[in-house]
Amino acid sequence: MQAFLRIAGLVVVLLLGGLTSAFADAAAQSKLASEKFDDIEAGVSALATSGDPQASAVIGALADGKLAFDPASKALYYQKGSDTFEGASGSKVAAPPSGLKKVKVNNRIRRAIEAAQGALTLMAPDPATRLAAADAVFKSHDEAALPAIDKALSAETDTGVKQAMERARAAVVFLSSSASPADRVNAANLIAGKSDQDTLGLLQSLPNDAPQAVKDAAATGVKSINETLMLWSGAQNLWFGLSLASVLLLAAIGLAITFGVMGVINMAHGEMVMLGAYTTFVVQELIRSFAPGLFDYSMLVAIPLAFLVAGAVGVLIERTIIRWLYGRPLETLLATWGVSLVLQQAVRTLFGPTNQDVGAPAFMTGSFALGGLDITWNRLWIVVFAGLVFAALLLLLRFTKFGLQMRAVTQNRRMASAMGIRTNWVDAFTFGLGSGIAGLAGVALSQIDNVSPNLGTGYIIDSFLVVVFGGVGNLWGTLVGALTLGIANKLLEPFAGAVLGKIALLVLVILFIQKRPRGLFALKGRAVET
Amino acid sequence: MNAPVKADPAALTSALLYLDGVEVSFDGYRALRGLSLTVAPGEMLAIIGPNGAGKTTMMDVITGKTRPDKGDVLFEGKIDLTKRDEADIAQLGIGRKFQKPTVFDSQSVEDNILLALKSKRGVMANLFWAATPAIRQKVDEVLETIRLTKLRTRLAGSLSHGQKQWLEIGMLLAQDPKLLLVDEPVAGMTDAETAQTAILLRRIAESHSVVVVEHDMHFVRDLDVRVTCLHEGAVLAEGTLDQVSNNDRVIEVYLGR
Amino acid sequence: MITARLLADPRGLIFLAVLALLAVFVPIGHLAMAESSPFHVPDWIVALLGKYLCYALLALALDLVWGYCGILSLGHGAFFALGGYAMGMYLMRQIGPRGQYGNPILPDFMVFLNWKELPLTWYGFNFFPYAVLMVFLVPGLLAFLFGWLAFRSRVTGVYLSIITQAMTYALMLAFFRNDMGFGGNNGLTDFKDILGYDITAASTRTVLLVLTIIALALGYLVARAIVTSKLGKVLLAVRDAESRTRFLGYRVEKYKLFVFVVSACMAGLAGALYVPQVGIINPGEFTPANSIEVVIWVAVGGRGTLVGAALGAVLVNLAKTIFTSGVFAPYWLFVLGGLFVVVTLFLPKGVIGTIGQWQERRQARAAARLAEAGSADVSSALPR
Amino acid sequence: MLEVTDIDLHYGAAQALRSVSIKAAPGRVTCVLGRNGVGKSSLLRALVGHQPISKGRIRWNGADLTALSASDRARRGVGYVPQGREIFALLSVEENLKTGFAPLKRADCFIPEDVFSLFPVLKDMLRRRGGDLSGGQQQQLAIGRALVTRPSLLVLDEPTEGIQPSIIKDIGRAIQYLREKGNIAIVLVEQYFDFARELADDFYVMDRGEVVMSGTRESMVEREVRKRMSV
Amino acid sequence: ADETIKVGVLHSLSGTMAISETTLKDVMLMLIDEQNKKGGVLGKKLEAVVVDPASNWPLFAEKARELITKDKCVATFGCWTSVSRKSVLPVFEELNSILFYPVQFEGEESSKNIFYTGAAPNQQAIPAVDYLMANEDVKRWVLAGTDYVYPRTTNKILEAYLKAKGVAAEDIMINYTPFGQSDWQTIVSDIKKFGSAGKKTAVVSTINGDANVPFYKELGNQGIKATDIPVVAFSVGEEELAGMDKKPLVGHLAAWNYFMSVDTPENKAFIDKWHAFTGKANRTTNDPMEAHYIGFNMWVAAVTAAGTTDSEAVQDALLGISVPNLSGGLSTMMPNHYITKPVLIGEIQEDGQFNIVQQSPMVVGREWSDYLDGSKDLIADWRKPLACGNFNIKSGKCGGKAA
Ligand SMILES: Nc1ncnc2c1ncn2[C@@H]1O[C@H](COP(=O)(O)OP(=O)(O)OP(=O)(O)O)[C@@H](O)[C@H]1O
Ligand SMILES: Nc1ncnc2c1ncn2[C@@H]1O[C@H](COP(=O)(O)OP(=O)(O)OP(=O)(O)O)[C@@H](O)[C@H]1O
Ligand SMILES: NC(N)=O
Ligand SMILES: [Mg+2]
Ligand SMILES: [Mg+2]
Repeated sequence: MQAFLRIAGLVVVLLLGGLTSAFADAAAQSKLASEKFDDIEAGVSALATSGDPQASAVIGALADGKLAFDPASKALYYQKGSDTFEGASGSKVAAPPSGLKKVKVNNRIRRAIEAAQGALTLMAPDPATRLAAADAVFKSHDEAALPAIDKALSAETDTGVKQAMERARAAVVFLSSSASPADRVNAANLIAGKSDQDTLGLLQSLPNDAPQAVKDAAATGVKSINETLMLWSGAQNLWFGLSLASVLLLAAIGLAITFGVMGVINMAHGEMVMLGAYTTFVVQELIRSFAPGLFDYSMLVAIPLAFLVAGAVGVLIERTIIRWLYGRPLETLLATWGVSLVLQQAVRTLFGPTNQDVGAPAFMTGSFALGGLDITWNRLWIVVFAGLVFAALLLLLRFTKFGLQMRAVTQNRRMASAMGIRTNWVDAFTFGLGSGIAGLAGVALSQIDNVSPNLGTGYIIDSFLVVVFGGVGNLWGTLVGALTLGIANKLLEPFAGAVLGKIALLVLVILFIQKRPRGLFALKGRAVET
Repeated sequence: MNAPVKADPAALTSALLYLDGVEVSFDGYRALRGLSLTVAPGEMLAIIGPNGAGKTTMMDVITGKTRPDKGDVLFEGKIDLTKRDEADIAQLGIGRKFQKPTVFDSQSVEDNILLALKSKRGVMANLFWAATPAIRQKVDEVLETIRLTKLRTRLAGSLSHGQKQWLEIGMLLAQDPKLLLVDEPVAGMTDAETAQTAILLRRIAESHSVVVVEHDMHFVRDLDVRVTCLHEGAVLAEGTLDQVSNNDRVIEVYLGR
Repeated sequence: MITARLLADPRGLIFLAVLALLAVFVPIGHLAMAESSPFHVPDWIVALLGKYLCYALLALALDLVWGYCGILSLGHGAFFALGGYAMGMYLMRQIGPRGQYGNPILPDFMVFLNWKELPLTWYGFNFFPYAVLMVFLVPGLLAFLFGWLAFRSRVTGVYLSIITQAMTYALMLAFFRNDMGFGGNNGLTDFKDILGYDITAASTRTVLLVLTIIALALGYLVARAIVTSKLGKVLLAVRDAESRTRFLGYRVEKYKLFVFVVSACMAGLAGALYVPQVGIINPGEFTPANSIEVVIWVAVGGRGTLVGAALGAVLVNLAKTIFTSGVFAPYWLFVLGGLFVVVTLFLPKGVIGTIGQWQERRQARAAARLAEAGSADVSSALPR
Repeated sequence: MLEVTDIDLHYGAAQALRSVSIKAAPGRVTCVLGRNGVGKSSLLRALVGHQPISKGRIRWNGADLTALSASDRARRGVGYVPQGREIFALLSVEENLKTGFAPLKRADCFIPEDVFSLFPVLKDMLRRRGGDLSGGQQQQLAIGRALVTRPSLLVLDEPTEGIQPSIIKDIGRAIQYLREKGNIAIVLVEQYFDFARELADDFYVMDRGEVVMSGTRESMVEREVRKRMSV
Repeated sequence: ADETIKVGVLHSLSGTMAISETTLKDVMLMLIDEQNKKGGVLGKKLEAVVVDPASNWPLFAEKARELITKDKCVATFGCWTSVSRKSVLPVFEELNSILFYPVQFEGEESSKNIFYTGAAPNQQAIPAVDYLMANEDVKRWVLAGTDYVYPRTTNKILEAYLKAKGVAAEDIMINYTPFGQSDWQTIVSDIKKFGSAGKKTAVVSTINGDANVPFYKELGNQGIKATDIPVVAFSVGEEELAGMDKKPLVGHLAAWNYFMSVDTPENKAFIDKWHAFTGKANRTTNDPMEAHYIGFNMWVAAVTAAGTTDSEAVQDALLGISVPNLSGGLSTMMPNHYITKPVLIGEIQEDGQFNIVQQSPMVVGREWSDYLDGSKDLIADWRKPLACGNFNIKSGKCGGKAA
């Protein structure tokens, strides 16, 4: 990256032509050597346009928080690896002067840096960098970048990047009071070609004193974008609903086994989820300290481990406690409540009461646009993950010997044993399976929620609601239950607000159960009554 | 498919129970296919038929457990049972013994009888209810009849299968309904008990209407009443036991050779 | 008749006797004994006792529906809280102009949220009789509405449990909202007096405790009267085999509705007594976890034993009080959680239930020994 | 050879079996008779391991079963048709039958044709949930399910209860067929005397938790037995 | 024959609030420990009595009573949520004991027995808004909070303040969420929409503890950067940040009266002691900890000055007591039982520390807000003979009455 910036910086300098002087360089750099944000901000812009060959390196260092200055001489120094370089010359210094002060950055400076880097990297060899630079210019619509962008445009070959640069240029022109109204109208039309929030924001930020024609063009653009966005926002809500549903499904699906299939009112379910999340945390900690390069694979390691850890704890609980309680479902409530208190406190004692930092691997950060939809990667992966877990479980239950034995045992333990089914094993593994799946949910939830001893308590109510709403003992019911509740919640939220929306949802569930007293996917017929 | 046996319209007014063209299906499986039959006041009717013929389903329809898709179910000529719920129907005077004995496991044998005993069914009436000598005597009588006097304080859940059967019968007696629906009363009983049960039912039939379902032909013979054979959800044959049991189709689908 | 049934139950008599002793000796100990006396009952004990006994009444209410009718309500905390809010609203109105802002009508939280007039829901709560009426009416009405819907539609088992939970959860969210006009998250606090008596005075505190004891005793008697009547047998029948009960002609939904409403009123009363003694009511009382805890108390004491429910409430809360102080404080959840597990495994019928079981077993063994000794004929234990 | 020696069985404090001893040999049908509540089902529950015994021994082919769990007994060839059917209500008929695969080797994991020829109705209803079947159909399923495990000791508790006459006859024939195979011991509890008499090689009559009469078919005196079975 | 002076520590060690309060218990133990090393107070050692009110409000009241009457604690340090404070307030007043309350809150209260060492709205919220207006040129405001009293009140005050500053109603968006909200997709996307209207937008967050992590995660993932829409929070400190992935949060702000990154010798010493006491070199410090530090030192000074631990005397002695705070100044206990504090604005850095971008001079905590109709005429002054928590300056009467 640093190398890039350097090269890009040089290129810019060459292109801009030698209208720079050593004097200007020194002035720009020394402005940065200040504790005042105003000075620093001015320094950044000055440096970016100064043509100083060191501009890119210095600004890059500032962005990374690696820039310092000597208060006495006002000279800049930056660090690269373990070496220190002089800002003005770019040469390595053996012993930097003592008393160096860090050049501070705040949001304003950061914006200035982004704009400067945008301009400085418009000619970078990597198209992705150029695209990012074009977007940065689009956002900053800094007039100073205009010459750079014009140069870059003339050299650009990649059509995608070219388009972005044209838009960036249009953004600058659109807001530039010095451009001709006709140019600005054209610019407005060009910008409005893409319907997204940023464009909308840009069009709306036109100052009131702009020429009427420009205002009109902007208004037309705003109108058409708004119409498109309206349509997309409906779809966006559906996506939010789907994504919430996937979280609910993950949280509930383990419970669909321990509670839905086995009939254990498993109040410790949430703690199994929590264990999964803590497993993720521990895996990440280990990877961070022993193999930081593999951080992006931490999830892949955490998934099987969380399943095993939560599953093993589940087996342990089943063998020591639950197995004495079959046929006494209500007492499982008491015992598992006790277990949940113990597990919470154990984790609190072991890891402390505060949240733990679970990081997101690169493939789960950020978002991408799908048409007008803004889809975040972590949510997308969670939706996929939930789907996979559901499918795997369904196949396991439907098509394996274990699945059949598991259902037989939970329906009639005594008779199952008389058929030669090892009910002890089946019970332990079933509970372990449900718990393990809860652990998997924990891995996913660690990406969107607190990893704290209380993690589980936040999901237990929703999980039961989903399982029961869908119809106890029916995996499809759990799926449809999660989908219904998730989507309904997200469709209600924009109208009623988060709080009233949730209340309304609960009331709807209560009323719905009146219509279907055994859930959405109620089993009917004699078979149920026996 | 069997053509539904069309009931005599005159039977409608005189019949205690009147079923006409009753259809029930479960997820596409047609358990009753146009079943029609009548039970006159004071009549006892025995119903036989292959496993799965729809006998229990028929009782479910009469007692309000299952709603028919089609057809009339009338009680005392005018009351449409398909519009009533279980408690209503029971209060009208239709009592039932279930095929699989279902009793109140955590209550004593005598409390089971007491709960069944004919009395007011309202909440307040039961809150301020007190046992009278007449009531106690009635409970004793029933217990004696079903020979569970010695086990009266035992929890019903700890009874053997056969004992539960008897308790169910006792509850039906205590309920003293106008119409008794008895599903397989002698399953799990010894031959001697079977014979006694037949006598008991005949005595009850002197003052009540009874519908009995059974597979035990000796027992049905002992009852000595009109027999209806159901098959695939409709009436296959009707008449005396001899007539029915000599019917070729009945032999083929039910009695075997 | 009812008294006869009551007298036949030694456990209940012991319970009532203990309550009577408390009602006599705690006031004496608190008010009449010098602080140096070993018989002095300090105020924090009185406060604790009052709280425990309110919980006991709540547990009793739950046991009535759960233990005897199989309705596992995971929302009984809601009835308790509603009763508490009704009382809290009365107490708020009693503050009058002594509030922080000196507004004679509006409670403080309304003033600082810029409310201009008293919402309709608050009308009448300055009259004690009206408040008392509401203590029963509001939980009762909610229970009636909810039960009428649910029981009529034959919502049973976990489905019912979960919608009761949804009910209390929804109420919690609603009461958290400041817009509801019940003080939001902070709830109702800073009470001054009740019926003109200073709420923090030792004598008031004592009277409230005695009233709680009386309420608990009455609650017990009512519950006991219900469960020992024939109605009680019907309830058990409903618990064990609901549909079979219907086929006997009982309108199950009416029976359920009856006990559910009675129980909700009892819970409301418990809440109403709780608030002046504890000094605060806030939406936290509606949290589902609170309601689940009530279930736990009942299970610990012994489901379906009434006395056990009350005992369980006291035991669990006593344990909480003890273990949340001193050296245990950081680990008390281990102790409490472990206790729940141990109780389920080793006292499967709860404390009282297990004692009952021991007694029965001892009696049975004695009877068996007697029969063995008397004759070879064991017809008492075996069928004819 | 099944040898039950001197077993006691308690439900809580109540004793249901007192020093009961029976034997059942392969190739023979051993019938247990008795009135309601005398302990027949309790005896069978003790055999299959559903109810612990408080005294005595249960041996099967020389091995001691007493301490084994029900599933281990099933794995040693004990097949059970309980009173009250005990169908897995929510499993389909086919799945109910397949639960019988548990103790089998992989190669044996199929449903023997016998089951369907004996109970043709099961074949028609493979997809229906067990719990939806009529009482008699369930009884048939319960017997079929036990046969799937290829038992060497088949324990039947009133298998004809609720079954239509023609199929009772078939069940009788089936039991005879199994007996004739020679390697299966059959223990049968039956109230229906004619049925029992036709099938039984050996019989035991119980009363009040005890065996009060026993013998072979030849030595069985109908009048005596009937007397024991009436009130 | 008291060997020790007992001090109550009333912080939840379990339940939902343990996450925040446990640290405060630890810091109290450290402070008491340290004081004992210095010889205690009035020649006696201090003894901490720790109880766990378990995030259960009635239990707070029960435990408070227990601490005061059973354990005879002469002062108590405790509570986090306002409701817990409301729950114990009557107990402290009835038994005339002393509570130090260390958390930022909505104000609108001044009790004879409570000393508020956390920030009042004017010591946190309003300066934060001022900063954003001045430095980020913010024109549009999202007030997002958890639906309870503190955010509601703070937002009411802010709304009035913003309107007074000429912000139009349509440029203010107010949003409330339930406790523990974990799905922020819709709200964050709404904020994004609201913020793309062409005017610089900022979010003022009064979102409560637990809900913050998912909130910031969603912000990061939906790509809302501090340079686009900065979020300034009043409940997110170093401790909360420790449990988050900081990368996407860089540049978002918080307003407190203390940051761990404050560069003063006092703070360095405090942090070193904290690390030594906990045995963990990565434990963070935060604002409520500083509040306890200040409160505890005030109490020690007051007891020393009064020469007794008697509650009434200590209450009097506390008024006007000044002790050094950790950001290089003196904090004074004012007559209204609130203290003077500097207001610090910090930007989140990748290491989980705050880059302090602004530090104000000392601000006096204002108990009754100037921006609420009911309270603008009230003041609290516990100096005798006035000794009133709600004195109406218009009517000249104590008791809040307007007329
Ligand atoms: N809920 C259901 N779903 C599917 N099929 C059902 C259901 N209920 C009953 N059936 C079918 O309906 C038919 C009639 O059953 P029913 O119990 O009435 O028979 P039955 O005459 O009482 O038989 P049995 O003599 O064996 O008791 C049977 O084939 C049964 O499998
Ligand atoms: N679970 C139980 N708990 C307590 N007692 C029981 C239990 N099961 C059976 N009994 C009692 O044990 C005795 C024997 O019962 P068992 O079921 O073995 O009788 P059975 O001979 O099979 O009778 P049936 O012919 O009625 O099936 C009976 O007195 C019965 O009441
Ligand atoms: N005081 C608060 N943050 O509740
Ligand atoms: Mg039938
Ligand atoms: Mg039996």
